Amino acid sequence: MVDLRTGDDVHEVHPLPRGDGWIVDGIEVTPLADGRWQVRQGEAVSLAYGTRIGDVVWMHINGRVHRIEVIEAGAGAAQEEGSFSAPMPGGVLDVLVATGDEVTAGQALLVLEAMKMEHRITAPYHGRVVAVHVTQGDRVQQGELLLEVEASEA
Amino acid sequence: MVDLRTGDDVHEVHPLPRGDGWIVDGIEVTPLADGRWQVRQGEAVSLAYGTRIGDVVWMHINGRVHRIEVIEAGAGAAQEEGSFSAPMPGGVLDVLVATGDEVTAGQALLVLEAMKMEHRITAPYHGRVVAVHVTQGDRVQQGELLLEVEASEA
Amino acid sequence: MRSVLVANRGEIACRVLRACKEAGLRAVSVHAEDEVGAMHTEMSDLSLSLEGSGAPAYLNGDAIIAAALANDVDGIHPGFGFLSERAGFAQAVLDAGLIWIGPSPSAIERMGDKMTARITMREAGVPVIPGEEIEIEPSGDEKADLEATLVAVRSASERVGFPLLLKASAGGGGKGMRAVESADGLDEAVRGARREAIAAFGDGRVYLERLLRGARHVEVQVLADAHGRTVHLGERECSVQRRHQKVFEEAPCAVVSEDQRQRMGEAAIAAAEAVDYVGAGTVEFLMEDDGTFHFLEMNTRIQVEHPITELVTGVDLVREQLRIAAGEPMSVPELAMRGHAIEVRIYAEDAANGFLPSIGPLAVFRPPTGPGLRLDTGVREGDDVSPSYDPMLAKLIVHAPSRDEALQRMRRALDEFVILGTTTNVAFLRDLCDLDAVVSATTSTTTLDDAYPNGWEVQPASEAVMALAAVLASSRGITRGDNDGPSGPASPFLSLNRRYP
Amino acid sequence: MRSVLVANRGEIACRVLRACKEAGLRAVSVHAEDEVGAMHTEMSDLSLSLEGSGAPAYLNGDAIIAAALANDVDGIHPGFGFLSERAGFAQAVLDAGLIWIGPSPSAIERMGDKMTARITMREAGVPVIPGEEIEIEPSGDEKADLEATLVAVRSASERVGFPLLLKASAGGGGKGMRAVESADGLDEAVRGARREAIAAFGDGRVYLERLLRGARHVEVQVLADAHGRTVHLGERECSVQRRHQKVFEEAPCAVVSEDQRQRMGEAAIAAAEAVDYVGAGTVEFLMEDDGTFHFLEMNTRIQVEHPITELVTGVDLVREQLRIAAGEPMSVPELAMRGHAIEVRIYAEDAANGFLPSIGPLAVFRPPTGPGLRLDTGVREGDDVSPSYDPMLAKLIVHAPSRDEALQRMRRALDEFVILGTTTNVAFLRDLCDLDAVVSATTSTTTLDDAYPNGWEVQPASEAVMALAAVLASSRGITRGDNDGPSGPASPFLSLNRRYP
Repeated sequence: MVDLRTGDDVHEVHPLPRGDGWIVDGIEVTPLADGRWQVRQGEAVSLAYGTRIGDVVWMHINGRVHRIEVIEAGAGAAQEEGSFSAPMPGGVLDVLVATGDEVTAGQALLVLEAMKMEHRITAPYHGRVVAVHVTQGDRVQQGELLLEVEASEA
Repeated sequence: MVDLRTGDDVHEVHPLPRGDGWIVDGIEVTPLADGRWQVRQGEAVSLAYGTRIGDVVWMHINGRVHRIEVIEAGAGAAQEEGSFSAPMPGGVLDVLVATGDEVTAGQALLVLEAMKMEHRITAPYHGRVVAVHVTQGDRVQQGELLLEVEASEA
Repeated sequence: MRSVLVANRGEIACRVLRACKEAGLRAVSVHAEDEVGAMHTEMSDLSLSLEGSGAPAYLNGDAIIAAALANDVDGIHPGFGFLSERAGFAQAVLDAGLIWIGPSPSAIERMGDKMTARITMREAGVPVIPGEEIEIEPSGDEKADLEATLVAVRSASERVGFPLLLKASAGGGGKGMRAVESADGLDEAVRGARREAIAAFGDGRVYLERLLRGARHVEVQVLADAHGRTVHLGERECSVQRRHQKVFEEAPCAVVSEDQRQRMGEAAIAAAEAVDYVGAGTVEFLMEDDGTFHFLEMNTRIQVEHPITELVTGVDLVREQLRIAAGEPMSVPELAMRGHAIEVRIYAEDAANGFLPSIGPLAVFRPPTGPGLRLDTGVREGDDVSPSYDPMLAKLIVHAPSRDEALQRMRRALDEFVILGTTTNVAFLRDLCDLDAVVSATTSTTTLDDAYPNGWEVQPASEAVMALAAVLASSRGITRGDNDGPSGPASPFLSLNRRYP
Repeated sequence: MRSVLVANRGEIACRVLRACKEAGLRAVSVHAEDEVGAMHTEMSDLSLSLEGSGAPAYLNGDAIIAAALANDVDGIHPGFGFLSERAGFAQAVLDAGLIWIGPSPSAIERMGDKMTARITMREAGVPVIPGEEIEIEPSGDEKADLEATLVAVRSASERVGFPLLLKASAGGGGKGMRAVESADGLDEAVRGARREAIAAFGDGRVYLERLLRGARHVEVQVLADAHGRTVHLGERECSVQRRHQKVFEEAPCAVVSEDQRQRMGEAAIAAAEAVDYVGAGTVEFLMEDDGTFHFLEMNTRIQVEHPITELVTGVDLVREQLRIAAGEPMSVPELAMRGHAIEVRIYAEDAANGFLPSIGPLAVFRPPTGPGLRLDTGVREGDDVSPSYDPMLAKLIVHAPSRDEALQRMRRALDEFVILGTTTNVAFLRDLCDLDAVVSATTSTTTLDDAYPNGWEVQPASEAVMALAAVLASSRGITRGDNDGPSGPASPFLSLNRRYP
């Protein structure tokens, strides 16, 4: 059994070994050479590239890339809603809010600099800043917690 | 210590670990990412692709592919001179000589069929056929011994 | 000229180094300490190490000139970005007795400063966008300069009117540029644009232009040699932009008539001749629905999207740059455009998340092949995408007899392009090919904002995707960095070959 | 026409399937049992399994037609080789109510039988090579037919004179062809040619032609639609051949003048019109030093080297084939050739050992990229080269403004092409680019024999090569077939990632 995350949803899927490959919910998945796969759903056969890197599976199928998170049993809880972490390594150019501030959806909270560009972290909803973990000039790693915003009642 | 064969010569080479890579006869060999290598000989630096597959090392360096055989310590003796083995899988179309025949350099000994083409095995020198291991119609695998020719004194 | 150093990295360095090799020139590359073995170093006969990592290494003009002098280099090609439009660097190259593969420092200076360029063009009779230059002499005190600029911009904005574009005079590539809808956002825009421009170019001066909504970005390629010949090579349309950066470019522009091409070409030649231009350059225009066109800026270097012009004209622009720099006459026949070419820029970025740059290993990188395709790439499978550099990885370019066929070919090519391990904009680019405005050739610089007011979204995962994902997830997978060797990303297929528990 | 089945494999299947997709047609492929997941199946919307392995699977016309009928296919494209020049198959396709994407069965028959073609051309006023047809009606008894043929050939050879070329009437691609220097070798040549021709085509009839040493192989591309329009698209020179198979092709031919092109083009159109030709075809000529040209044969299908014509003319030949088959007029403008194109064929073969086909894993397969390059490939990294199929893996094609620049580009591209795990002819092709005859454009069909009388030799390994070899040899390496998974070749990098003992 494997748990997979797409967007906000978590899917539980059960691959069963069958012949040279697996069956998942009636879909046959068969390995070919060198990272390629055949996926058969009824009459429709697709050829795909696929690989797993860390906690993410990557695949290219029917002309599209998909990137899906794997949730390992026993792994820590997923990131809390309202926590903002650095989407990539970079420098903190500006912190635009302080703990306790009320913020509105779309309001800029923080400016990061990475790859020679400025990136603005904005609030996705109305709320209140409950913690700020960085200050101007800090270097941050990808995934590092920047600040936390608590949603206000709608 | 490694023995390498190029053409008819066997070279003994001694790679020594040094830093991130190796030194071989004063030439520095450093691994880069994903099967790529840096080779430095004095001021000249080359970037290469290289891999080993079975008993052959393959590399692409300075615009050329090289394919060099590795002779493992304890491996069986190299193929005897005068033994002709199938260069590729195929069918024996015709055997043109019999044991005891005298042959001259360039004389056709055997016709193989592979990849829809005929391939002629010819004698590289004057000599006498001492053994024939296949007959017309046989399927042969790559490397399978076909026949043996003893060189006559020049 | 026998030996050329390419003072750049990534795909444009590869492009230029290959041209040098083809021309029989010794091709010399440079690399920062974090780019040993990068693709562009592989394209060169000799690669020289620069001190430091990231962009600063490639911006150290003195070190690059010293390296050139120490290694029998005759000429320096700057590519685009980095030092390509720094007149001071061009002058230093010339002062060192080397050949500068580009226009004169004075041409770079007069065109590089967008305010000066506006004024020069206005005086040469080339129409410019209604707007106003903000002439504040830098005092060295950023706080004072910012204040003075704010005051002047507020006043000028009343004459120019909203919406307007605030642009850094030293800017380019979307850096230091802000669209301002109303007086409310003006101050913050000035602060951001200045900060970005000072960081990127060391020069925070700005000017205002009326924001021409719904206009097309149409640019004309020019080539001029030292023998007095200046030609234009037709136009490119590059209206489709995200964050003021081009992502989808085509040649010719579907709505430019032969007559219009002639007039824009003449304006472009006039622009080049106004600054005694020698080399390859691009004169950018904004074109309104009625065909009126306004000078936007001139880029005094080879441009990212130069391949589409090469495909429709049959001219090798970089090879011509080398000829021109060597003092030879250019070998360009009379303009005859054939077919239609489209370029898309492959970025390591998350199109579904505000086009935020992404990083990671290029665990699988399998470009499409076949007829009518060109790939200019600076990376290959196994490389790492680092946050230290621009996120543009490669350019995919198609050529076909007609615009419809070029679009069909681009769709096919993007469907085939496999990149795993790093998020890229390939799926976004594929969707662009089906966008109404793109299909009907009615693109403008606001096409993307209009098409995706709430941002672009990834297609949801199908049942087949989830099934394959489940199988892949069950494999052991790779944890990056757990190899005992010094090499980069592990083979993506490691896990597959060991798939059975 | 909405759905096309491509009755082929390898690079030409990929080429045609891509054209179908670009044209908005449902692209259907077929695959033998040993080619599940082969590259061409990946290019298609649907891949149908054929019984059996190897070439016989792709030669089973009845099975292919049945599969087409069962899967809503409207048209069949045969590619080249396999069933492409079998009039009986074309007729069966038409009889099944399907569209045959090629010329009429009668045109195939009249041109496919080389003897009939010679006679037809002679009657249409197209000059043919001095020679003689050997008209022995097959009796069904091979021994008797062989004897009768031997007698007739011996007699005809006295009139034609030595050296001569013995050719299978049903032959093609060098199969069933023998150059005969003197009467001594005649009988063995007849036996070999008949055997090969019977095996490959089921028809052992042969004819004789004077061997024109030092002549160029120059061929003209024609296109004809069902609306009565027949055009030629200029010539290709394909003189550089090994074992009677082309390896290096270019367009245009460097010594063909505009006037000569006109005359050969008209002869080619006359040839096509003599058999009421509809579709894409090639009329091959031998051209002597003084410009005299003789009809060699007409290939009634798309040809391996069609890309070089596409690049210099801007016409998409396969797309035109689809248009013509659908009954539309072709969309080909007046002939205007631009620049110079060269194609080399990448074979899995050992050029240093009599061009013997080789097999193995494509452990590393990294084609060059950049401007002016086109790769038509039927394989990708990780595939296995099997002995069951033709050893041509891919075609590398360059386009540049001039012949010199095209050669420079080809050298650069071949230098960059990395294929490890299977011996290929890439280094041989690279050497060809430096051959005097190639550089000076004085190639003929005997160029390779003249250049390499004792065969081509691999460059010796340098000290740097031996050093790297030693390090690679110390790594654990991969023993093929020792994976526990069902997948093909192991990643070449497995050994590298585990390099440290």
